[in-house]
Amino acid sequence: MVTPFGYFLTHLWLVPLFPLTSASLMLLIGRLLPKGAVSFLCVGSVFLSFVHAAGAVFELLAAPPAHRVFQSILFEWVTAGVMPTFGGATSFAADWGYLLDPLSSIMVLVVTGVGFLIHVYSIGYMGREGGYYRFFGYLNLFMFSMLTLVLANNLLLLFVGWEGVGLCSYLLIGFYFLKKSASDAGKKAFIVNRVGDTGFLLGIFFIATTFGTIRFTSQGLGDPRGFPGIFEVLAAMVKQGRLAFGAPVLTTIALLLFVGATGKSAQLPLYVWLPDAMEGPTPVSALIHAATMVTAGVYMVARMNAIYQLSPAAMDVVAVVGALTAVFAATMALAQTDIKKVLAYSTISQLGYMFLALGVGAFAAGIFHLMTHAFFKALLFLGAGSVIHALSGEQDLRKMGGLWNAIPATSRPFLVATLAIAGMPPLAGFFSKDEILGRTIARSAMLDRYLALWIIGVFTAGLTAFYMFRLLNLTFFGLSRIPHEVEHHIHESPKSMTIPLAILALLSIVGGWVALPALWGAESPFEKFLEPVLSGVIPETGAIQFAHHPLIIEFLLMAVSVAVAGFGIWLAYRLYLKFPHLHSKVAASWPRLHKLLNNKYYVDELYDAIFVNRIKDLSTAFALFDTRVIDGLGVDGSASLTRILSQISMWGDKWVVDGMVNFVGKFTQLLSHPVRMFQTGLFSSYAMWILIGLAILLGYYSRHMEVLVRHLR
Amino acid sequence: MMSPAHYLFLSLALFLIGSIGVITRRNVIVVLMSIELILNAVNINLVAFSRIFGDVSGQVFALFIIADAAAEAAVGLGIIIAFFRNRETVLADEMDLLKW
Amino acid sequence: MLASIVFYFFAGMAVASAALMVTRRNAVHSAVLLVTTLLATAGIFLQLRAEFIFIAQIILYVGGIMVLFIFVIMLVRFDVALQHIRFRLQRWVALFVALALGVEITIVLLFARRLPGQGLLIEEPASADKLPPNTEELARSLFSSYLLPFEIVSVLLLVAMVGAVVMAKKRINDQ
Amino acid sequence: MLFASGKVDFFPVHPPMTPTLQAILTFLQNWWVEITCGVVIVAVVPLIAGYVVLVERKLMADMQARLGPMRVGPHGLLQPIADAVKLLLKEDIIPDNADKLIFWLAPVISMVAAMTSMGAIAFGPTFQVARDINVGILFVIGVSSLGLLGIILGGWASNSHYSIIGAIRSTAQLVSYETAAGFAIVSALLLAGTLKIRAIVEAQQQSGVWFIFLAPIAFFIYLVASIAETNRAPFDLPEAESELVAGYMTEYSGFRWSLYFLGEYANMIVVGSVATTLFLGGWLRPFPNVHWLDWLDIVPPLMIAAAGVYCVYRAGKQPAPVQTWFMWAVALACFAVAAIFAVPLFVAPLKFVVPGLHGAFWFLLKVSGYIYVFMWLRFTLPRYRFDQLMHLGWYILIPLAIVNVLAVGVAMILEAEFGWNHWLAAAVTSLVTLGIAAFLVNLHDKRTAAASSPAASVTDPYAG
Repeated sequence: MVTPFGYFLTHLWLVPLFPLTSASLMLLIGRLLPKGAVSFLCVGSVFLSFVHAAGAVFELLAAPPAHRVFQSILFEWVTAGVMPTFGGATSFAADWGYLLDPLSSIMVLVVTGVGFLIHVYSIGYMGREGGYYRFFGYLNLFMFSMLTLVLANNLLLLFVGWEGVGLCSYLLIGFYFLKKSASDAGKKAFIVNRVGDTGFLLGIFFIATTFGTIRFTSQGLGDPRGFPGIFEVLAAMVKQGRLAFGAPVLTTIALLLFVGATGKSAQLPLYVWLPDAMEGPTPVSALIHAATMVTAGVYMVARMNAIYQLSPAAMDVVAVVGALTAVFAATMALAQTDIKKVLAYSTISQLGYMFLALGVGAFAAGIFHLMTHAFFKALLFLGAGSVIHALSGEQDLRKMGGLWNAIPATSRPFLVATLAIAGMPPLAGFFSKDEILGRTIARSAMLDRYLALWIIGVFTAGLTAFYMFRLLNLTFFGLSRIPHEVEHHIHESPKSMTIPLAILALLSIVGGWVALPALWGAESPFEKFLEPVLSGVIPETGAIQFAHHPLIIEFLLMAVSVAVAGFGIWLAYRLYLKFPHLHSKVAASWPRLHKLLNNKYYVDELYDAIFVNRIKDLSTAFALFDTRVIDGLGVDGSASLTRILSQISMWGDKWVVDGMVNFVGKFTQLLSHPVRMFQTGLFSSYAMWILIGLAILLGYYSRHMEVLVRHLR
Repeated sequence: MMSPAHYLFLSLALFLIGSIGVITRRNVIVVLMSIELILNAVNINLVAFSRIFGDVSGQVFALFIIADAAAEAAVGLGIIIAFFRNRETVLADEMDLLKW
Repeated sequence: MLASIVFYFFAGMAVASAALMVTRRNAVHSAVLLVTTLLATAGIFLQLRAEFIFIAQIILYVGGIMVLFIFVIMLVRFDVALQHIRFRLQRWVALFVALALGVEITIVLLFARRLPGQGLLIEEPASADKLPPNTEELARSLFSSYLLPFEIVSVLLLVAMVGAVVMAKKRINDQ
Repeated sequence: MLFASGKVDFFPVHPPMTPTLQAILTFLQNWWVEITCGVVIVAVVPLIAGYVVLVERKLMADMQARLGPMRVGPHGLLQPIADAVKLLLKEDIIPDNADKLIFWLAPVISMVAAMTSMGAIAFGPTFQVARDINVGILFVIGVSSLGLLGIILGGWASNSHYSIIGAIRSTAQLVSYETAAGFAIVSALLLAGTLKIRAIVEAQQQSGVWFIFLAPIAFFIYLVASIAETNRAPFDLPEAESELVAGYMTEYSGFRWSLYFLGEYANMIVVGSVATTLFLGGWLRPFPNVHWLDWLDIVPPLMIAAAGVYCVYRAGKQPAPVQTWFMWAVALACFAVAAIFAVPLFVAPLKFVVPGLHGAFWFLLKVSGYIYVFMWLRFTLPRYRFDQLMHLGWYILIPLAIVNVLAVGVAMILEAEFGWNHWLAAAVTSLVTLGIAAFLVNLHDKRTAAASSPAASVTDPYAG
């Protein structure tokens, strides 16, 4: 058994610790620090954790593929009772431990790397904002939570990170808490996430009761009986036939977890918070709402793949929800006029892609798309942020245009990212998206649900290309629609913002090449790397099979999707560049549809009508009950009753009780009158009394004086 | 060195005079002084007997008593000054706050 | 003989000035007379070979406490010649009680004198030149067997000092 | 040694003699040295005081480029006598509704206190009244502090605002500064290890170094505090002419005034002698243990003779023949004294008087040096304000003195336990103390800067 080892692995716990340290510094004494120190501390800490994470991953790679698992338990966090597991009863323990295996290593690299770049970017972007230290403190807190999430070795710790990122997202969306819309958006995000988290938590409970443990795996910890992991327990139960393929309990668990995932990664029907989340500062949108946090759901589902693979129903649900979300969001993105809103919807639809991949069982593809998407979506958001920065706060697409040469350092990377997300070869998006589509079609027999999913996917690809290029054209090309007072001081962003853009552009070009061999049918090293984690527990017979089409068909499929994307691009070119007024005509020709899209299918209004307002009515009803019944009848009534009673008792008190007391007092006064004569209040008279007492005592004792005198000798 | 009776009588005389002063004087400052007188009477006894027994402890206690007298004088005079500030008097028979 | 001369001189001075002190009207005169009493007492201490107590008496009482008294008498400008005894009855009672006490104690002492073992005189005190140097002796027993009381007294003095300062301090508001 | 033992059988006792006379004779026989010393002190101190005044005036004149008293006698040498006569002949006024008894008593108290306290001082190995009193130095301090009573009573008795304000000021001042002085003395007594005056001096002789070098800060504190205790400039607030006419002695005149005045100068001599005894090695000549320096014994006669020679030199320049003769007389007197000092050095059978004589000379020399410093400061420094005075006393001197006591103790421990050289120990501890002092001063400055009207001591209401 060759376990990976080395400095970075043994000090894996440092990776989340660095951001936590600087976050606590910021939130405690950050107010006192100068901006330079703040940026140095925060960015430096994230950089440190990036270095440690990279080092740990390299040391992990040093081990042979089968043993690429490192798990270390810092301390037993919660130890609660005894749970039945496959090996009889073992004590249930949620430990504070970190797990590094291929899956989490990819996540941790993405989180720390992209996070570091975005931190650097934020230095420039937030440079002139108030609450600088607060922003960076929250950002680092988020990094800590996210790293805890991806490095957690059990569901409870993962849930801690899960809630932590939720909290940070809430704080950061409401960063401009003076803006009502911002704080509302924060609250909305929080509440919607709660809905999902409820499901997630229930899922965790189910897992705990079913498997008796919530640790993911016992690999790297030695004896699986001492440290039972879900994976092992599941395997054992399946072997013993106590869990059948597609058992209802597994489906339930999977669906509940997926509810949590939909909440966190903005899938139907819980996606509504993400567009509003764009109220936060742009780096936040890039980091949290595009690159890292929203992918937590994807990560979680991929992490629990063993369970999903055993319940096809759940898989189908995941896939269908993913696909629907993808196309739905894409259509909504068509008509948006706010640059960040467009990007938000595109994020939702890309996440839909990921879930589609997970649903069809191509977990590796999903993670792959997660990674590439992290690159180019972060780039897009940062670019958008740079544009907004350049236009001094303008976010409306209708007030942009012709910026291509005005801010070259922003526009070139933006183009790259757009091509990438549109899936143009050989950029990153192309590989990951085609991986997903290819897997989808590969699952399909001749004519069944997978084919439909594939068609939806391809259609979505076209839509994606269209709205992204619409965005690009409206922003950078064509005639400038920028108001003059803004146009005067259009300025390129500082180096600290443009350099991350360049790096991310490079990444979103080359990021996909790890899957290059897949082109000629070989297995992509990325997939091979993730193999040990993502291959389920059941023997190959029941495992998810991907039919191997010949290369021709593969290329054909690629060509199709690329063609569709190209058509989208062409359409965008036609509508928005060639004939700039055509799109308004188009919009006018289908007013209903345009209105529908523009208002996001009225989903928010729907939710308001169904849930929010009903809840408000309920609470008003309760308030009414409170005032009328409880206050009015209960309190006031009893109060008046009391007053009547006390009237009666007062009379008795006055004439009976006080009467006796006064009588006693008077009597005592009468008796004590002679004694009072002694108390003159003059200390000299007291002294006199003392002297008299002394004289009397001496007079009494002088009879026995000889005894005293004898004692003197 | 006289016989201890001498010293005893001397201290008795001082003690009685002091106590009379404490009782009869009006001016609180003088009352305090009379108290000092009483303490002195005690000191005489202590020192005399320490001389008789050839043991120094009596002087130690005389020393302690002097220290206490100093403390008592300081605090008492402080009280008198504060009182004078508030009531414009130092007369014993106008200090009747003990009976309120 | 010399001893008796010294004793009677000092004792007479002490008693006389003490009596005067109690009866004088003027507070300052009383203070001066008390100083005389104290000095006479110091002389008696000296005769008793208690040099250190003697000098402590002079420094502390006469140099310190009495100065403080006179000082306060001057601060408290209350030197109107007040008819110094108001409660006459109390005065007579006091005199009577004091007399009674004196008589009692005198009886006791004389009675003790008639006891076997020549009265109170327990044994013949060590002659003056045999005595150990008083100051060193005092210091030794003060710092060896009476260390704790000593410390307590020092704490007491500290407390008294703080208390006196606090009480006599002028509040800021009553100017 | 004859003088020291003091048992001379002047009166051979014959059998037929009344016991009273017997007692008296034995009494005299036992106590004659003390008695003579006392008489000498009482007789000579007024004269010395007068001449100290003359010296002071001359010095002041010199420092102010004047001549000073020149009329009465050559160079005003007879001025003190004239002043004394004037004071004695002056009418003696007692103001109305002054408290007669106390008005009469107060100056007496202050002078008697000063004189009595001089009784315990050892002007040389033999010349001392209270020989074997084993609290000698305390006796000096305590009794001299009784003079305060005289001042305050006088101020009160003369029933005038100037007087009482001066009296209260001087009381506050003395009470404040006696504390510091006491601590300074304590730190010297630590080094000496005894209260007996002669033992203190002998301790300095044994350790071979004056305590001023082992406890310099203590000496400094004592210098300042003693200036304040004798109410001299720059601390002469009780008799600040510009504010209160003459302070507590405003109403005094003539003889009583001269008593006060005498008490004051006697006090100066007392504090000077205490300082000399404690810090300046008492009657020891410089380097008492270094025998190849014994030729220093010849210095006293030489100095006196030099004075005589100067008188001779000035004698020629006198305007009137009377004054010339007087100068000659003074010169002869000087020579005679010089001879008295010189002869025992060389005549073996008389050698036993050498320590007494020379000791007295060195002692007085040191005391006069100390007093010279007083005068020097007086002519140099302006007067303090009262709150400044109180702050100097309470915020700086007393803490510094306390710290210094500790420091001296530490130094002694270093010397005894760790075998340090006592110079080194003294230097280190003094430096530490100075550091603390600097810190205190800094603190105090901050305080005074912070509080516009700094809280003075308890005696604020009557401060000037």
